[in-house]
Amino acid sequence: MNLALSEEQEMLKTMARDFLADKLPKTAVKEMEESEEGYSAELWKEMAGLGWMGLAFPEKYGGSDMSFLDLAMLLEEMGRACLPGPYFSTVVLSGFTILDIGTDEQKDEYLPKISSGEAIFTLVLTEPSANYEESGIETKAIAEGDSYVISGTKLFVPDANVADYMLVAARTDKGITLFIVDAKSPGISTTVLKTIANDKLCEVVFDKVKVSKDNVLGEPNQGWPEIEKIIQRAAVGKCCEMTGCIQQALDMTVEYAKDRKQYGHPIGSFQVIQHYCADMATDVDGTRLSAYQAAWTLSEGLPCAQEVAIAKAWAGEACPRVMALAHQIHGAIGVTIDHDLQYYTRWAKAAEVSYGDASFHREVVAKEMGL
Amino acid sequence: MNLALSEEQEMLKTMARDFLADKLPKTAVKEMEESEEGYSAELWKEMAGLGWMGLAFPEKYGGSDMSFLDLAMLLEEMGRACLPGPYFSTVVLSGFTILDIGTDEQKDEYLPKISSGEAIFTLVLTEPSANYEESGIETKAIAEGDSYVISGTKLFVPDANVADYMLVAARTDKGITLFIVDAKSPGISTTVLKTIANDKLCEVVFDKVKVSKDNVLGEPNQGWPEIEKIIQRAAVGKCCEMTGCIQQALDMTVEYAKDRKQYGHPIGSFQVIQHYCADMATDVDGTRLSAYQAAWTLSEGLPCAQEVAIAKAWAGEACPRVMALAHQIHGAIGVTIDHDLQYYTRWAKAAEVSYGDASFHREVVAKEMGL
Amino acid sequence: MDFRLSEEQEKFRQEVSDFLEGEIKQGLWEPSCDAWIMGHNPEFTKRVSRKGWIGLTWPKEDGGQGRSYIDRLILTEEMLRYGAPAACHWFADRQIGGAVVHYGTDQQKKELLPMILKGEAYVGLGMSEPDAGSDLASLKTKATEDGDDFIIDGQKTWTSGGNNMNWIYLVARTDPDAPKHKGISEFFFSTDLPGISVAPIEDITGGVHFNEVFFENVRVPKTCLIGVRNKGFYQILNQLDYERSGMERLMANYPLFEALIQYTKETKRNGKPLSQDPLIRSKLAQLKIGLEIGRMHMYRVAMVMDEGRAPNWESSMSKVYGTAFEQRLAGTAIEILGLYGQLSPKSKNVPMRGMAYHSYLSSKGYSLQAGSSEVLKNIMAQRKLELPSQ
Amino acid sequence: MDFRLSEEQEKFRQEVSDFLEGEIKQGLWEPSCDAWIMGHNPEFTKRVSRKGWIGLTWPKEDGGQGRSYIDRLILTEEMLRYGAPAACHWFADRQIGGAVVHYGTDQQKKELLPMILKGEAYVGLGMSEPDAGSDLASLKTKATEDGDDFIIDGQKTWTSGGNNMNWIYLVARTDPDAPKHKGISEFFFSTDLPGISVAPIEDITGGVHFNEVFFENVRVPKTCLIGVRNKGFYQILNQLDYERSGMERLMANYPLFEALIQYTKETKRNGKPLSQDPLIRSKLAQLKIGLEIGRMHMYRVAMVMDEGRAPNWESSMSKVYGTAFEQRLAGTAIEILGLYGQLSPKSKNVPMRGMAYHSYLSSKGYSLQAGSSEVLKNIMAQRKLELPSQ
Repeated sequence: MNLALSEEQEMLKTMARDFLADKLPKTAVKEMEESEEGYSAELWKEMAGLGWMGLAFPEKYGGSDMSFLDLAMLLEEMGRACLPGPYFSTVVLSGFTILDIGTDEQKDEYLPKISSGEAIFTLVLTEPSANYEESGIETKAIAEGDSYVISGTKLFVPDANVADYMLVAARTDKGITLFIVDAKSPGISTTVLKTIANDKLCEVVFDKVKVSKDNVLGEPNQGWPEIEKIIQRAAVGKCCEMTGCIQQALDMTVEYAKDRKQYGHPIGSFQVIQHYCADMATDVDGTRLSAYQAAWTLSEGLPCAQEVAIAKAWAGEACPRVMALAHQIHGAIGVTIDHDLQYYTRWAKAAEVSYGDASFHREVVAKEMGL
Repeated sequence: MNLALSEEQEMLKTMARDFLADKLPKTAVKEMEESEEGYSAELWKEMAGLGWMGLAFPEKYGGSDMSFLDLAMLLEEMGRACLPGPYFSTVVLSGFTILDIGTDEQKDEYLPKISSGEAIFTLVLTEPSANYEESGIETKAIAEGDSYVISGTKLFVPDANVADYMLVAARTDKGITLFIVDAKSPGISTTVLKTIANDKLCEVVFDKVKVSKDNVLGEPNQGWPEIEKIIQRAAVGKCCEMTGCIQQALDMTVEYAKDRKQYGHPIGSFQVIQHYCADMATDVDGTRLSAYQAAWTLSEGLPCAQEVAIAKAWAGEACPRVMALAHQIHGAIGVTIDHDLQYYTRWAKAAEVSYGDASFHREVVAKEMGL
Repeated sequence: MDFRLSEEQEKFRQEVSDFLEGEIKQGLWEPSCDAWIMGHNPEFTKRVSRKGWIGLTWPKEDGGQGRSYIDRLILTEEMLRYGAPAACHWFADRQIGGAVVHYGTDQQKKELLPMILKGEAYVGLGMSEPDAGSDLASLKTKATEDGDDFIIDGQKTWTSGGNNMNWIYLVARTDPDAPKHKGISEFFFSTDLPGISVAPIEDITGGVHFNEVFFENVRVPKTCLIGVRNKGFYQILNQLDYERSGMERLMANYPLFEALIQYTKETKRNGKPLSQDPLIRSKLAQLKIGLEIGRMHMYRVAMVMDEGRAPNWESSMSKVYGTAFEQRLAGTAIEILGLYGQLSPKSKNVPMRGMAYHSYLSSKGYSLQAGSSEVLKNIMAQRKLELPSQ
Repeated sequence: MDFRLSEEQEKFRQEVSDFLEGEIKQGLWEPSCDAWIMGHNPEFTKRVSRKGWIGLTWPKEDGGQGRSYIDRLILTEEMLRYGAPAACHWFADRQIGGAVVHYGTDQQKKELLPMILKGEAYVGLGMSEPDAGSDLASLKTKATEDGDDFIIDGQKTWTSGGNNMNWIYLVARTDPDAPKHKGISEFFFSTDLPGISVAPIEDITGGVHFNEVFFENVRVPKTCLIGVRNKGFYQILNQLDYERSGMERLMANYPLFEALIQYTKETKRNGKPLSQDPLIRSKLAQLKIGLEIGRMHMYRVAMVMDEGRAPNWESSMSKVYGTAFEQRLAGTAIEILGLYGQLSPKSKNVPMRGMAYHSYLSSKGYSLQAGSSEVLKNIMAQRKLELPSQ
């Protein structure tokens, strides 16, 4: 057992932190949030140039052959920086899925595009039912000759507004099937929702969208177990981001408590503020430890259902606790839009409800316990 | 709207507090707890002499014609003093029930015995199913001529070891029926359980116990709605006792925090301890306000389901919070058996689970909300 | 003891509720969370004024209705229950009018109270400064005597209502040499004076009710001083009890609570209404319990005020309790809404007009403004429980 | 990074677990909560000693096994998981042996360590005094030099294990004139000396593991002083990190956790096992999550120790976390048991051998002994986060 990062991971983390601190002041985050696209094409290119898109993919697909655990370190720093944009959708939701269950042709075609930063992908999963259950999928894909025709309404789809390709989950005759769909296909219309994180979650309507049978990803009708793996991977990814997010909130809060004086003393010298900070630190460390454990277990290819559920359930409860105390210590300045703290507050709330909230994952844990 | 006690209530409360402070040092509580009977016959007589048993019963039954709300004040003081014994069983559980639904003959026979302190009563309701639902009652009463024959096992029956009479809930042909049973009837055997509050909860086994049909209390088969009222009244009564219990825990804690010095200061001057105390006070006041509201509503004969459920659900959660902080502030001395605090800790836990815990009463509130 | 409202009080509640329902039915406004502080609607305020519902508790000789604080709480409760846009008169009515009634000269009463009663004084609260938040007494804004005037210089921040104000209530230092609690005075004057500038502060929801207000050589006549010179800090302590005492500390988001219950009844998951889910039932019941306990705290405060006492620790207790409740309410609402909980009021598909989103973000500030929960717990510990300060 | 135990570690865990299961199967003892502190079983301790499981982390030259702190944590975890009666060797093994290894003279090592390794030293911890709890440095028990001896006078309280001890670890003031942190020394000696008397303190569960210990003119040879005279306080700080670091802070009631899960599976309400009740599932899952997070904290502490660092804030964090978890576990257990939750271990009808009852009461003390949660949070704030003290 060993909790230390490898030298490579340390380097990756430091580099990512420095890069993002440099390129992504909160003014830039704000710009991206307010832009129609929700990301900066320029930064996207630079990230691709650093090898971030292909980090965990094999070299033959333009990647660097590192592991999901290595990628987790990067995600933590992205959370710390509140990086907006389609990285998570492209790499975590889509790239890994194609690598996992794509045909050789599909991998050859799509993974290099991801590694190079050429194409943006996303996962088109949830619907107005807004859950992560198989029964929640009503969008239909009906076989017609060499094609399928997809119709239905998807909701809370991240980054669909800028995606080049979509991995779409739809109900086929005997189950759920995943499709790789060109986002420019006729019949797809996208509306960007307005969200607490100012990320670009979309409503995507499929009106008789034709997709070739070659574009089935994985086995037809066997998609749901694969989707469960995608959700697991996404949940772990979010936990890593959440770790970075609340670590940064803690760091900012401690700094503030050292500087801010009231009644002639730094507020960080008041016992109640000290205890708030200690509670925050305990929550942050618990979140990190469990996120790392889940990421490591998944990365090793071991069964990880329980580890993932524990991490996301914990993070889902720890984040709001940490953010509440961060605000309580920051006082009024922290609830203004010009203060950096609010980026984290808003972002954390979105992460909490995504890919299973605490309640969802507690039920997974209960099942794993044999209850 | 008016939260003030009447002059009479103030007097009653003060008198009760002084009396119990005088007669019931914790050494006496300890003695009673450790005795087989669980109460002091001498103190019982004195309480009867003060008119406490008949307080809320009509004069013609030897009572003082005061209200349930007046009685609530007394219960609060009993909670504050951790009074052991069958007062609650006799008066709150049984006396009021007889007054409510007894025949004139039954009232004439039994209520004066209660008012005078001559007889101890109890309610024999729960069974190994350990719930407060109609379905939880499996004990049967089978009609045979002029009698019923009761068989079954009852559990968590308070004070059955010393009761002269028992109000027994049993399943009859078409529902639940209440009976007044002489505790000395053949076929009744009682085992005292050992409990956290050291109160005398018992297992009571009925083996073909014969009871005259004249001893049916209320309408045959129509007992369950009456039992629901008994549970409501008991829940309110407990809330009043719990108010006294945690008020006393708070008072003791504040005193301790003023006296106890560490690092050269009274610990009550440390901000964290101050906040703990403020949180306790908020919980105590919420408990009292809701207990009074429920007691008043019930006392006025108004529909009180929601008020009662709110009070007991709240008290059930507030009590453990208050007791946890009381212990945290008292430090090691508070977890010794020779310190007074432990009486309240143990007593509070029993009260929390009795007559519906927080979870039970939340569900009542949910129903009242129309959910 | 009596937990019933009197018949007149029930009638009054009905009257207020009928009025507000009528307003909503006419489509004059839509119920919303935080409307007491965000809903600037001069016409609504005029109509409230015409009902005689501003200055409800002031003495009749001052133009008020001489009614009880319980009556006022009933009025407030209904305003909040219906999410009515009462921001134009809120501060003048709740806080400043009372201060004038209490500490004002006859001349001040004659001039200021009618304006407040007519709903024409949109008041900003000029208290906090960048370095004087919880520690209000360390404020630096100066009011320097100059003939018949004071010259005001300095900066205020978190000035509630500052963006819509035409009058400002200001706390400033009138004796720079006195110990910090002893050189402070209160002022109330029109913002129609040269040298005052306002910079709105956008809050985390994107809304504005806080402002920075700058004073540069602002000359105000001495008649604008309220109460006793240099005794302002002690006057304020009293007023703060009132500021903290109100139902808005518990029910600013009441429309969300009602909408949430409705939502769980109407929304199905796996064929069953959410309201049948045991975990959701438990959460909603817990909110209902929390709300009702909070209401009792608030009513107790009003009763204390009707007894003529300043509700010092009682209002601290009810504010700490109420603002924590509001945060739980918002958090629970988002938990129940799940993915929908992240949609903003302006989004397609948003349920409940985005009130959960708004409340989640706005409730972060409730436990800070008008006395942080930490300061209020200190007050409870020291004033109610008499624990020693260090 | 690697969250897997090594093959040897897994093997070791298996070995410990096989041993303990074998013991239980032979009926040598029954798993119980708090057995690490309440289970005095000299025979068990002897058997553990024969396995070489005392002094596991000590250097081989001192008679130990030279194994890692992770190994030791695995051993501890299994002991707690099975509720094994390890109280006879616990303190000697966890705390005192380490201090002797670290600060002892060669002579002390030669005399004391073998006794500990054989499981023959039942050690009482003589630290707190009536006026020196959290503020340990204000202790008053004196050790006055007299020729080759010290004369000890004073009173200790909350002496864990004092009722069964044959040796005592004692902290006493050796320089009454020095500032309070600088005149304290550590001692370790047999209680077989005239002038020592013990008064057991019955705790809230009715059990005894705390004691008052009185010293009246107790003459101990100077060779009993451990480490450097008057530097005891600094030595202790270090040892306390170790005292706080252990799995017993998280898993003292582990047998309750397992039994509770089993109970909900076997107990039916309205025809369905309790484990199917959504509210109960949620509560149990929350406990499981809490436990696993706690385990990671504990393992981190062991890793820090294996790196040779004192786990100062890490052990504070894990103790605060773990003891709060234990209290939640006990509270939840009683919630689930309902009326049955109030039955004592000795009662008819009691489920789970009364472990819920016991744990509820005993866990109140966990967040107080070995550093109150308040003191430990101060440590985290000041040592980890470097917040200023006032």
